[in-house]
Amino acid sequence: MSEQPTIEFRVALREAMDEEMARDERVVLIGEDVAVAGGVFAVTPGLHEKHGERVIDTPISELAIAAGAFGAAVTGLRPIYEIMFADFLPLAMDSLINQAAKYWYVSNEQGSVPLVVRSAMGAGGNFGAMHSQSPIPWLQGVPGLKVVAPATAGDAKALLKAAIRDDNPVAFLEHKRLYSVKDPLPSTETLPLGEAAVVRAGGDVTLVSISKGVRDCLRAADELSERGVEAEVVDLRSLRPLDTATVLASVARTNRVVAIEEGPTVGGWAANLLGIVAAEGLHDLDDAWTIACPETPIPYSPTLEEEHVPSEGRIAAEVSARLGVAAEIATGA
Amino acid sequence: MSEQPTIEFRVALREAMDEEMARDERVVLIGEDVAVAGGVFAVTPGLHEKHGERVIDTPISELAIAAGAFGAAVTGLRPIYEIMFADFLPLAMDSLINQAAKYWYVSNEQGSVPLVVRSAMGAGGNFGAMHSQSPIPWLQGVPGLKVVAPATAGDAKALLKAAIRDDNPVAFLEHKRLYSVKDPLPSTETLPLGEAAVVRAGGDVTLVSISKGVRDCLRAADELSERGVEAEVVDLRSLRPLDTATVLASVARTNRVVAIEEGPTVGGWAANLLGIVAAEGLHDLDDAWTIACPETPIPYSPTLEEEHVPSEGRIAAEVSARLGVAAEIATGA
Amino acid sequence: MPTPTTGESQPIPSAEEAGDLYRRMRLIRVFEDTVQSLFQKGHVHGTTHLYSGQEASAVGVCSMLEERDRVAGTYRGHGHALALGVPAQGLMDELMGRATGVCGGRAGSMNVVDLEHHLIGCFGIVGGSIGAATGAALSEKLLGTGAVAVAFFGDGTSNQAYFHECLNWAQVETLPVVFVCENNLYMEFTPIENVTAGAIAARPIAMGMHTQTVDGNDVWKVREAAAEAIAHARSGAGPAFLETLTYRFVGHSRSDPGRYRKPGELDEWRKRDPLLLGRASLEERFGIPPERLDDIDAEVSAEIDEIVAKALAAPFPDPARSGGEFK
Amino acid sequence: MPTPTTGESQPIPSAEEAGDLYRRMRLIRVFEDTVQSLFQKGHVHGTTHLYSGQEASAVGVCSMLEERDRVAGTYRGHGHALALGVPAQGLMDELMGRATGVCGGRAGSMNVVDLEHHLIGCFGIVGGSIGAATGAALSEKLLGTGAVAVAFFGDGTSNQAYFHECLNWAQVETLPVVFVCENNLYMEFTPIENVTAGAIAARPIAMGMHTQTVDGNDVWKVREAAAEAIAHARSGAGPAFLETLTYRFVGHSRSDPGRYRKPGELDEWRKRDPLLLGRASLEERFGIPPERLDDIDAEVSAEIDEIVAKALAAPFPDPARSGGEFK
Ligand SMILES: Cc1ncc(C[n+]2csc(CCOP(=O)(O)OP(=O)(O)O)c2C)c(N)n1
Ligand SMILES: Cc1ncc(C[n+]2csc(CCOP(=O)(O)OP(=O)(O)O)c2C)c(N)n1
Ligand SMILES: [Mg+2]
Ligand SMILES: [Mg+2]
Repeated sequence: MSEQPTIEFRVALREAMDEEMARDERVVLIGEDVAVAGGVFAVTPGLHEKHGERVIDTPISELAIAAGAFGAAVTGLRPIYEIMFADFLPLAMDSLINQAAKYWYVSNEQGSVPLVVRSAMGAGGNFGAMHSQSPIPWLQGVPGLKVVAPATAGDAKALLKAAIRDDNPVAFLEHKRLYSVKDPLPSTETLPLGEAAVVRAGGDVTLVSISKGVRDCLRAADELSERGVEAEVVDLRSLRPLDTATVLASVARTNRVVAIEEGPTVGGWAANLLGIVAAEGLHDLDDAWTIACPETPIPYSPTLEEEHVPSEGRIAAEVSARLGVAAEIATGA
Repeated sequence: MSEQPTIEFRVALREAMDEEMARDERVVLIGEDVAVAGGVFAVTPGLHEKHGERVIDTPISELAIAAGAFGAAVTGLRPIYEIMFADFLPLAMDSLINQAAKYWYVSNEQGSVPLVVRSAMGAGGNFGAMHSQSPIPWLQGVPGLKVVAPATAGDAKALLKAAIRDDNPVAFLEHKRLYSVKDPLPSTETLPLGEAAVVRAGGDVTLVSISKGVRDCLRAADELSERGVEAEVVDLRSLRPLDTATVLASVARTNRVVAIEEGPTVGGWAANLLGIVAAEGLHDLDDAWTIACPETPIPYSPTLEEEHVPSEGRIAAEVSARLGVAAEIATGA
Repeated sequence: MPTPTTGESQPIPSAEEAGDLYRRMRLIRVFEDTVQSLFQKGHVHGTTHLYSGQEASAVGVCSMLEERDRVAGTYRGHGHALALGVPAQGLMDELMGRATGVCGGRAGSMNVVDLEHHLIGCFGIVGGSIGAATGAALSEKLLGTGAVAVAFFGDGTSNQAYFHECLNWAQVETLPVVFVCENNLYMEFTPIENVTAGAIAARPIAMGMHTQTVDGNDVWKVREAAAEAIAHARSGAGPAFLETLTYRFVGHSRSDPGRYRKPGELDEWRKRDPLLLGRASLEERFGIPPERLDDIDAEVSAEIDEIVAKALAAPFPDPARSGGEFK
Repeated sequence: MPTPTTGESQPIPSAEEAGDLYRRMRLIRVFEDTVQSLFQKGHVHGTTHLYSGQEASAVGVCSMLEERDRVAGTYRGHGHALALGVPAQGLMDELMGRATGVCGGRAGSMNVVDLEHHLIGCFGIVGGSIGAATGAALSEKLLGTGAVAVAFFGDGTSNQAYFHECLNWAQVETLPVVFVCENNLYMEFTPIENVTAGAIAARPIAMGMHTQTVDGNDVWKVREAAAEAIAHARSGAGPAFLETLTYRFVGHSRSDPGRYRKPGELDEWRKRDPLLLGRASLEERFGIPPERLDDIDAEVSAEIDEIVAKALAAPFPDPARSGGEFK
């Protein structure tokens, strides 16, 4: 691991955009302070200098940005637009949901909508309730939209490139706590959208997550391993399309599945996934549950936020506790 | 049943608003063409004449309506606002999600936000992809918001009254295909938000739905009964808070659960509910699945739309087919 | 079926072109009357928003466009589509939910797309057309096509988010887009002045945008103003705003008692029916005899009759072949 | 801690009141400097948007309000809160995430609410303050309280949906709201003129709204204009728009190299520091000697020191007692 060249997550994103802009003149980048300033998370420095008027600073007009990107996408460009914090996505959602996601189908496939909306999501930075959310629950149930969230810098680069090359809209969600992580370079130019990956093998329980949650699961799996529990970890990578086959195959091996979500259980993707697993693989299931956030907004104070969001410690603790309980039941039966 | 006095769904809604406005001066109604014209679904005729400036026609400004209602709710009014079609909710969602739903928690419970957003949802009227959606997937995962959708005229009245009296925001979703149905008057003034109801008893399988889906399930249950399958039907009434206890109790009796959703499975409430059932009641489950829409936008043409949305016929057919298969497996095991 | 010109059209055209314009307006009127009756008979589904009375606006503007230009219309879009040259057959089939419709029956009245005929789409959500055209203009600018994009929308739309955000952005980016606000005095059932602060045209003016207000029932005046607006946008000087003052002769949508109309208002506007004005001016300015215009009327009616017959015989889409994952 | 007056305040007050205004501006400045250093030390979390340089705007406006009035501020809201009389201790505790914070540590810098002190809330999402105040004004109108609502927001916010939709609605409903646009020349790192078509004030003017633009660094000028705007709104004549021209002395938020500033710009504005202008005018107009002002400075510094000490000793909230279902 230590010998491999690594890349910082934000640089991986930048390279993906830079390379795709170089490869295809139609790719443009639109957003608030993405050009001259290089983005508030320092993801896009240099792109404006290199690609000129194809990197565009906009007014604070999330709806116009989204709709402009949609209109541009159906007329020859391949826009990437940035909604600075995912919490602001609702302001752009009419265009994303009602225009971009529907166009290809409703037009009877006359026109596709090659756009990517990038947005920074997630808690853990003490940004408070309106700058820390995961927008996944708002977006996952929108047919016509793809929803992708990478867990590593390598995946970030390959998946963003795939998203830019995709002919229909992709919501590309970047966890704020990942911008500064470093990981090995990707081994492939792109990764297919909608394919999950088994990122750790193990026979006792399947931990499923996405984005930062995958890293928490991997660390939890190490802890669990010390306690004698071998967890398989599945990185969904994309929540729509949802790769249930990979999850089902893992569950067929482990018979237990835990979905770890940074968000509430009610209305969240984690329980939704478990429901699909139950519908398609109930006979394989000995146990299934979610580890998620309380059903409240996200608090600001460090002591509150830390407890709010699932952590590696909580994952390891809950899994060992529940496996213990489950074992007792199995013995008792 | 035939002797009981009945009420039309839209009249039930009107009476709920009328009575609450009479009861509490702080209740106001805001929306596009709700006052002079009485609403495009003829829900609100007469309210403006009776309650004067407390029933307000607005510009086409969904965000201002939502935010105005929020600001009014935290300063002494109890607004009901109408977003004409639920498909337009994204335009209002920033205020609904980031202001209304968060305020009580984030303000440390200094101020509550007594508002109701009413909106017409649902397919079946050939209104096309942008006027037929269920907004539930966008809203269910928002802590701080309640999401209610009545299945009968009686429930509509009692639940809307409860929503208006609730001290925090409620999204109240009215299925367009229900406005003209007639049902018995409600037996109670209000119904608690977040309590599901077993609306038909049966021991073989639990059908869970909400809004119009409940009526489809009841008719499907009659069909199934003719085929010798007794279905229990649970009307969730509210998707947040989610009354999992009632569902779990039913599943404990029937051991099989089907959740019927007018919307996609991926990211939808139906699979989410099954996931929660699996997490809390796996040992009771012999089978669990969803009946939902294809993963595409909603088509316009009658032949397409009819097949897109779960119907009583499809529910009955799928349940009997799957129980047949399940029975065989059970026998074979 | 006339399509956008090659750009050589002058606001005052040849007699033949003038006849074509009249024919186009007539086509829209008869199409809409027919849709209304087909809706009542249950052949057109859901809801419809008819363009009757506003024909000169779309026909005037679209007749000044070039092949490379693109248009975004609204839920009140049959007129926008037909003015652009979308085939009436494909449009009628679409409204009747047939597989032969321009969107295979998936779109319906409010959401028609016909990329081949310059129509980016009709947008069922108020303001959507403004966003789509703004984005199209971004394409035109960055790809250097020399084309312009046109957004049609109504007076009520001027109070909504898309309007403000997109007009501002288009102006600061000097995008080649023409914003055509069809002011028919009502936002659904509400008089526009009840819900709008100040004059609509004052808003683009406040942004420094090229702005005109014009009699939207006089196709010649619309053409003249459109020519100026389009030239402005095409020149690279930034967007242009064109308010066409017009009136809707029929209900807002399928059911509409029209109680909101001021007494006598409809009658007054009927005297200024764009078709009446069109006929009069064709006779006066181009010496086209009334009989020739009657011929056109008869030809259009026959055309629509044929279209309806074909549409009624067309197959509905097969659900088994619908669906389809995204490419 | 001064709170909103009983409405008898004149724009030009007594010497004592004048001293209080200066003290208030000074308090904001020292508070913000302190927050900056506490942030760097890791005691204030997440991000902060400081008000330094803009003090005269909030202090001027809020000092003309009455007890019954209500205010919505922004993520750059410490100044709005302190100008209104939100206790600096509760605010500091909040920023430091303590249980004793005005929102128990749940809100943080961007989302402070203090209903007791007239603050409906600070809104972390651009435009949110405009919506909240518009709604509050609807309450005031329908409940007949005679109160006005005030929204603070920045120049960049004038290009966003909330701005346009709420201004229009407030004007057609003649709501008693004052829209205070604090024009500090930048939207984050972007010069406002790069992203804004026309003058901001031209927009409310186009809606027929009572509109003023004023030197936002001169607390007296702000008070004078605010008095007029508030009186207009309170009279039932509808909303008023007040643009205060000012400048932010510090970064937009926690990390900001400030490369976007034009050369010499910051220095020029520093010469017009609202505290300097305040001191000068207190000496000139009210004959308050510099020593008295130095005393105020010293008192404020001592007050803040004490506040910081208390805040540092305050407990963090207990997660076990957080959560809680909605009532
Ligand atoms: C965002 C949104 N809000 C509300 C509606 C419902 N609606 C359809 S048309 C219409 C009125 C539009 O008025 P105007 O812009 O004047 O256009 P017109 O219908 O008169 O052509 C409304 C409110 C909608 N389709 N979209
Ligand atoms: C809807 C939304 N978009 C973007 C942001 C990120 N953001 C925070 S402050 C800001 C700039 C606001 O500029 P302005 O209105 O001039 O106010 P100022 O910060 O200068 O006081 C931006 C873009 C946000 N908070 N909300
Ligand atoms: Mg209109
Ligand atoms: Mg600013």
